[in-house]
Amino acid sequence: MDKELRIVGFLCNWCSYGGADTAGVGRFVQPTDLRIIRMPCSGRIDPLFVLKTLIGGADGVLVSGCHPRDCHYAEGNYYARRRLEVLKRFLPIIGIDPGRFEYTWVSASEGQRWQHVVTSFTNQIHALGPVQRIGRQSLAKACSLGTVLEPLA
Amino acid sequence: MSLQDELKAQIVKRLPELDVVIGWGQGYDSLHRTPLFITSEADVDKLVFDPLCVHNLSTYLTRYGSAKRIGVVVKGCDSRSVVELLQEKLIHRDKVMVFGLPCEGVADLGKVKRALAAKDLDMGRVRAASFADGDLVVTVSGQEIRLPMAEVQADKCGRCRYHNAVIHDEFAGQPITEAAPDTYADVAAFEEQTLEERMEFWREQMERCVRCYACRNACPLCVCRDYCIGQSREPNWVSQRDGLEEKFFFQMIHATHLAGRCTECGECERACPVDIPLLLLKRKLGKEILELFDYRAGTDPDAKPPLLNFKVQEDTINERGW
Amino acid sequence: MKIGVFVCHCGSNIAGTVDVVQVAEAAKSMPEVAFAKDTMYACSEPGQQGIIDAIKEMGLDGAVVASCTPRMHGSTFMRTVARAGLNPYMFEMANIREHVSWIGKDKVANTRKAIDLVRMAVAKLAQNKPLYSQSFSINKRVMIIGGGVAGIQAALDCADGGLQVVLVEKTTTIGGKMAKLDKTFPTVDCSSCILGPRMVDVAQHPNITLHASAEVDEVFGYVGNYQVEVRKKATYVNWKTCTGCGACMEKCPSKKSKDPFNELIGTTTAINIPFPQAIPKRASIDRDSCIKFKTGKCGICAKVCPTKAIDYDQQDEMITEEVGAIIAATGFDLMDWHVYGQYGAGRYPDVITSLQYERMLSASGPTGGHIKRPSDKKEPKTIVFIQCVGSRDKSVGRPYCTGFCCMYTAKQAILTKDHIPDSESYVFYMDIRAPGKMYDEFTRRAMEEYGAKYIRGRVSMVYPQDGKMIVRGVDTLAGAQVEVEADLVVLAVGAEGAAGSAQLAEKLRISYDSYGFFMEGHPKLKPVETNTAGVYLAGCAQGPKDIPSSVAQGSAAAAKVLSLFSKDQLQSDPQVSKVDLKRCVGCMKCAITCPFGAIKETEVRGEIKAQVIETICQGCGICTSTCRQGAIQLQNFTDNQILAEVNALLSSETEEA
Amino acid sequence: MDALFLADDKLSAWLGELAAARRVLVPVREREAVVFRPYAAGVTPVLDRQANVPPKASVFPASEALMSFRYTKNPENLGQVAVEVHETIDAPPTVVFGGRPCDARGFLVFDRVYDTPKIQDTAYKKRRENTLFVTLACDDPQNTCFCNSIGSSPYDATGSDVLLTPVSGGYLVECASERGKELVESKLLSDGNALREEAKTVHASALSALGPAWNPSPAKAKLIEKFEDMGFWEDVSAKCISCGACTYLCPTCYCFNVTDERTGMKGERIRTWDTCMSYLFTLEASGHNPRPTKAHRLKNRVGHKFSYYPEIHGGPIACCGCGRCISLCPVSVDIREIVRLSIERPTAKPENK
Repeated sequence: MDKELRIVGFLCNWCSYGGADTAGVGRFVQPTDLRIIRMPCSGRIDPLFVLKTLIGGADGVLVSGCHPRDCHYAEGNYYARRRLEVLKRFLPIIGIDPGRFEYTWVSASEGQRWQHVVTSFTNQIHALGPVQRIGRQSLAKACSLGTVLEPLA
Repeated sequence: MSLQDELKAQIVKRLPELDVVIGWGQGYDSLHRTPLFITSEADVDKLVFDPLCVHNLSTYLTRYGSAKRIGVVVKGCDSRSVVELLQEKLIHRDKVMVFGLPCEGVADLGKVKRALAAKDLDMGRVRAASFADGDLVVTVSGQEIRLPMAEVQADKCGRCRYHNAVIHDEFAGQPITEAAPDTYADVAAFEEQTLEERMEFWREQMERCVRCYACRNACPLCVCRDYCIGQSREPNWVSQRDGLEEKFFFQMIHATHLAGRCTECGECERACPVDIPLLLLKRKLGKEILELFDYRAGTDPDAKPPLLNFKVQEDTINERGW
Repeated sequence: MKIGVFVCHCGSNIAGTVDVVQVAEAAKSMPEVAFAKDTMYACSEPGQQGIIDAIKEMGLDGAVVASCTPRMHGSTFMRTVARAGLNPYMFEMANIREHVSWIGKDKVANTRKAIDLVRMAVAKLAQNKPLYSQSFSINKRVMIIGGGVAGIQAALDCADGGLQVVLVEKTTTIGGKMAKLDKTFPTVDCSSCILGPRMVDVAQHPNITLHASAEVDEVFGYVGNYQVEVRKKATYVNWKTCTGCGACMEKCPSKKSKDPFNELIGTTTAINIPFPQAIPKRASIDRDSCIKFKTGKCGICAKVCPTKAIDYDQQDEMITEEVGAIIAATGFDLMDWHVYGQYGAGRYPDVITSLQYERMLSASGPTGGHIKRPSDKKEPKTIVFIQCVGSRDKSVGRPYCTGFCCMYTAKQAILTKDHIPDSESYVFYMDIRAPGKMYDEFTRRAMEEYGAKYIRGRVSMVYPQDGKMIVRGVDTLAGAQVEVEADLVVLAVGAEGAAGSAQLAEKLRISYDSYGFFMEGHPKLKPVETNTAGVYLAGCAQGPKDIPSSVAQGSAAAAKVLSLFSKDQLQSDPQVSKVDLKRCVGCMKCAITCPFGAIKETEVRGEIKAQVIETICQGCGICTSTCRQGAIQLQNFTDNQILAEVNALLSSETEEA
Repeated sequence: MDALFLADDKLSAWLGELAAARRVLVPVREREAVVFRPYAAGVTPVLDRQANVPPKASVFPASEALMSFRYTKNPENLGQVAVEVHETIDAPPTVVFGGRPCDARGFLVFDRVYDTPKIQDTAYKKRRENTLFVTLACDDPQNTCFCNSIGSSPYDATGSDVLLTPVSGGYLVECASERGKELVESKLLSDGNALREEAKTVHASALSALGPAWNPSPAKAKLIEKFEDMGFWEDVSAKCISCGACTYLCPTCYCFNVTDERTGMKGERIRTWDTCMSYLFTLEASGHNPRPTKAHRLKNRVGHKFSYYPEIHGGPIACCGCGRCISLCPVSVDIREIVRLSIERPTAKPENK
């Protein structure tokens, strides 16, 4: 695979984080791009975390929670499903490919499924390439107005 | 009796029950109306209602303590904000008296500005304005210009389903029966661009943002007000830097916080002093929420909003297999 | 803030594919890091002592351990940090084993990833605040769901330990699968002789309340304070007055009712007591076959009942049981073997399951302990046992080994020879799995003493021909096709989680796998715990196991409950939501989305505000992502803590550049 | 000094000349807004109307790094951290072209605060020194303009370095400061003395278009008098939505906030525009807020501009009369009206407590 891209995962502690652990225990080899942030529940995931991460320069964001009906907190993933679905559909208006964000369900026992999810999503992000950033290309324009800061050399 | 006189009579009748009635009055020039706070019968004389009454006055409803009884004059679109506020229990029905109106559409002063600029005229110099035969007639730099309302009407009015206040204690005038379909054609047209073009569009628009937060403060549903997470450090979502990422991210906050609540009144966009087309972001969310949940915010005070609700088996969310 | 970073080698588990020295070196340049070091086994005694020493010597305010998953050793290291005098929440873990070293082969990429994860953990820790638990009292009653041998054992142990026990059984009697067995391996002792007295103990124990014919409808609350809604299903017999005399059964004219206790190989009466040793020994009416229910006429049982216990109008009754802990011991069911078209998919009466065969062997079964093949009631002479029907078979989605079938098949072969000395038994097997005390010896006896013919190979098809069942398979040891003309074919059908286990898991908020087995807290270290505090597992509900293992797990679960209840107060998890009153606008959207009812309205200086009831809050954080003004923050997962992780990760790119 | 003439068709060439050595900011149209952007070939300046956003950011950016800093650790003892600080003032030579005289005059209000014998704001001062203003006299003021009432005029070149006046075929170009001279040394400019009279006519007609001036100076005392009259302030602020459009778009509002923004081991100290219309402006760490309501805050804005500032700085009003706070206010709060009312309306006697 080409150069690593920046992929961030928000995983619920009970199912998907455990699923990723199970994948580790099973030595299910995965691409190395993903960095996982542990959340208590997919219901804790404010869509703004995803937007912040994408706008901040991540090339892909993966959210994974417990399967519907299987939430440790009974209902968290139901709220997450609605919020995240709306978010995914929103992304195109701001010029971000909706394929850069996926949400899925992986249980703590599904190590192999986690391997599959990570591998497919990483491939998907590599196919899309690095994300375009709203802040980046405008630097010259903004700098000339004296509004954007030159980072310390 | 004219609609305006009927409204005045209703306000005079109900004023004794109320601490204040919020309507529109004459602004600083002939093209501008301004929110009017009526506390006496003498104030009622200053009341105006015409297509220049653009403001959604429901934004003031959450700024009074719960002890006050407030009257508010609303057009169809504005009334949906009142419904939404009631639904979210941010105002109480017995504390709010709604003076509902039928509305055929309001002017978009941005369009007026553009139409006059096309004739090398400056809207800032208009000396007189009136309505005649469906035209906005303005006198500017010594010329009388007729602008057909159809050309300078706000976009939201062209796709309005709710010409009449959907909630009211008093209703002046005759209800308007027709309703236009809203196909979200504007969103579709915007999305014909490539993703790169769309982001470049926002890059150009956000460059002008001065972070005055007029978009937020004009919004009737932005009720966090002084405690907006866009400006706090605890939590600290946005830094004080004013790069495009920060400015744009604030709009992400505004948009996502309105998902399933926004009635698309367009005050964010109208209030923007540098004309950033912010409503588009909310329209996109409105479109997706309508498609997903068959839900239009601000139409039913008893509805449970879609993002505070769920179905164990969602009918419309096609969860993606891997 | 002064943070210490400890990067674990985990022997070669991490160090083999991650340059841990480089990770520790990189950590030294991270903000707030005042100390960084690699360590061979962070969780070992010297490893933990090293952390404690560093915290004390360097005056550290918090520690990051980069090692395995926090689900494994998070609590271990929190205790370590606490022993060093810090608040246990001044600790973060970077999972560089399960999420890095074990899943990536590229050492350079792994090391880079490990550094990022450490950077994120450090950034989060810099935002952590000390958190303090609250105490709350517990209700020292326990509910056991499922009255099989595991549930019975758990109930008796808990009750003997002085706890009030509520035992909920779905069917009209406890006993479970074991009650259906004729004999048990490897001792070949009578199943009901050993189980029966324990069932009686349950009935007689002053500390046990038994709800048979009952199911769990809803579960509310949390560890120490659960409220369980139990639905007592109508039996149409008043069990308070029924004496179990059986007069109704004798007179019931509907004698062709389905008999689930006998695995449908016999029939019973519409009003029945499943078997003579049933506990509670009470009659119940099967609505579907009762003439009174079907036609409105009959009512004989009501006439003959000496205690007037029959109540055709009885309704389901809801009761609420308040308990502090729950043991799920719902057992197993046989998988639906009808997916095996090559074995007839249920079309041939003389192809039966091992559990049906077990009922046939039982003296109290429908054949009175005589082996008769279902088609013509003749005694079979040639019997073929097919093992692994729905075990170790990916083609039907059953990759796992049910584990106990090898043993009971051997037992059934032995019993067959006892019952019909001139019979011949053939056993088609894949491997003999007999690890256990006297187990392998037992299977050898079946072959050597009882002459059962073991054929290593799978059966490709079974079909009827001239009153016989032709079993065609392969003998992989001989390398030959084999065909056996059998009178009866017995399938060793694999186990799956009992029907309804998924729904129950959802109510209990525990995980389950795709076969309906409940997930234990940790496959090795928490075999009876679940990830929901106060909910424990026993028996086959957790995975297939034999009787001694089920009994052992029943006792283990009881021990867990007794240990939990040994305290009068529990410490609440301080990872709960907290309201910033200044920011709260009182919209109460948090309360709408809270699944636990943990948020209530309160009035502060005339304004409505949200208030979290800390002992009810479970720490999911749904409220935090619902609240638009960021007023309600889940402690230890606040917006700022998560944003710190995101920012640390995204800025690492620019820093390296 | 001689007046010069710039023909319409030579405008872009002159801008090109100016831009060769400096950053040149010109008003351009983006949708219906006019904002200042760097000049580049092909950019058409919008000169027939006032820009929505004044060129305030040219000297006082909406956000600027005052310094950058970097932490370094003692390798022997990682707990010992040293900080290295670098001043980061970005002050490129700049010409702001095509603003109105009021836009340039706004900085006179700044100067009294940031460049005094006692206080020298180095970042401000350096940028101020490096920035020149070529302004364009108004020929037809807008309804919201009131420069004449605050003691100025549509052609008041105080604060400008070069003043342009539209005349037939082009612009009359007049140097308004010593520093302006370097800008007009162009062969593209011809003798314009003959057009002085025409320019005067333009000026006079613009001034008369503003209508009669009113006198805000009594407000200085009246606003103090009304300090406790919260009923007055609640009344005039009722429609205010507490956004920052008026202050951020005001050429004279100079308030700022300072924050350290840190990423990893480095960061910047940032100065950003702040607005007294925001609740957060005076929110204290204790949670107490001396200006808890919009009435308090609007009182501050008007009071500061028309009373406290003139009191501190010996007379001048902190307002240039551009009218942006009126025209760009989402709800048309009119500062002229508030000042007039403060003068005209009797002050309520404070209630006896």
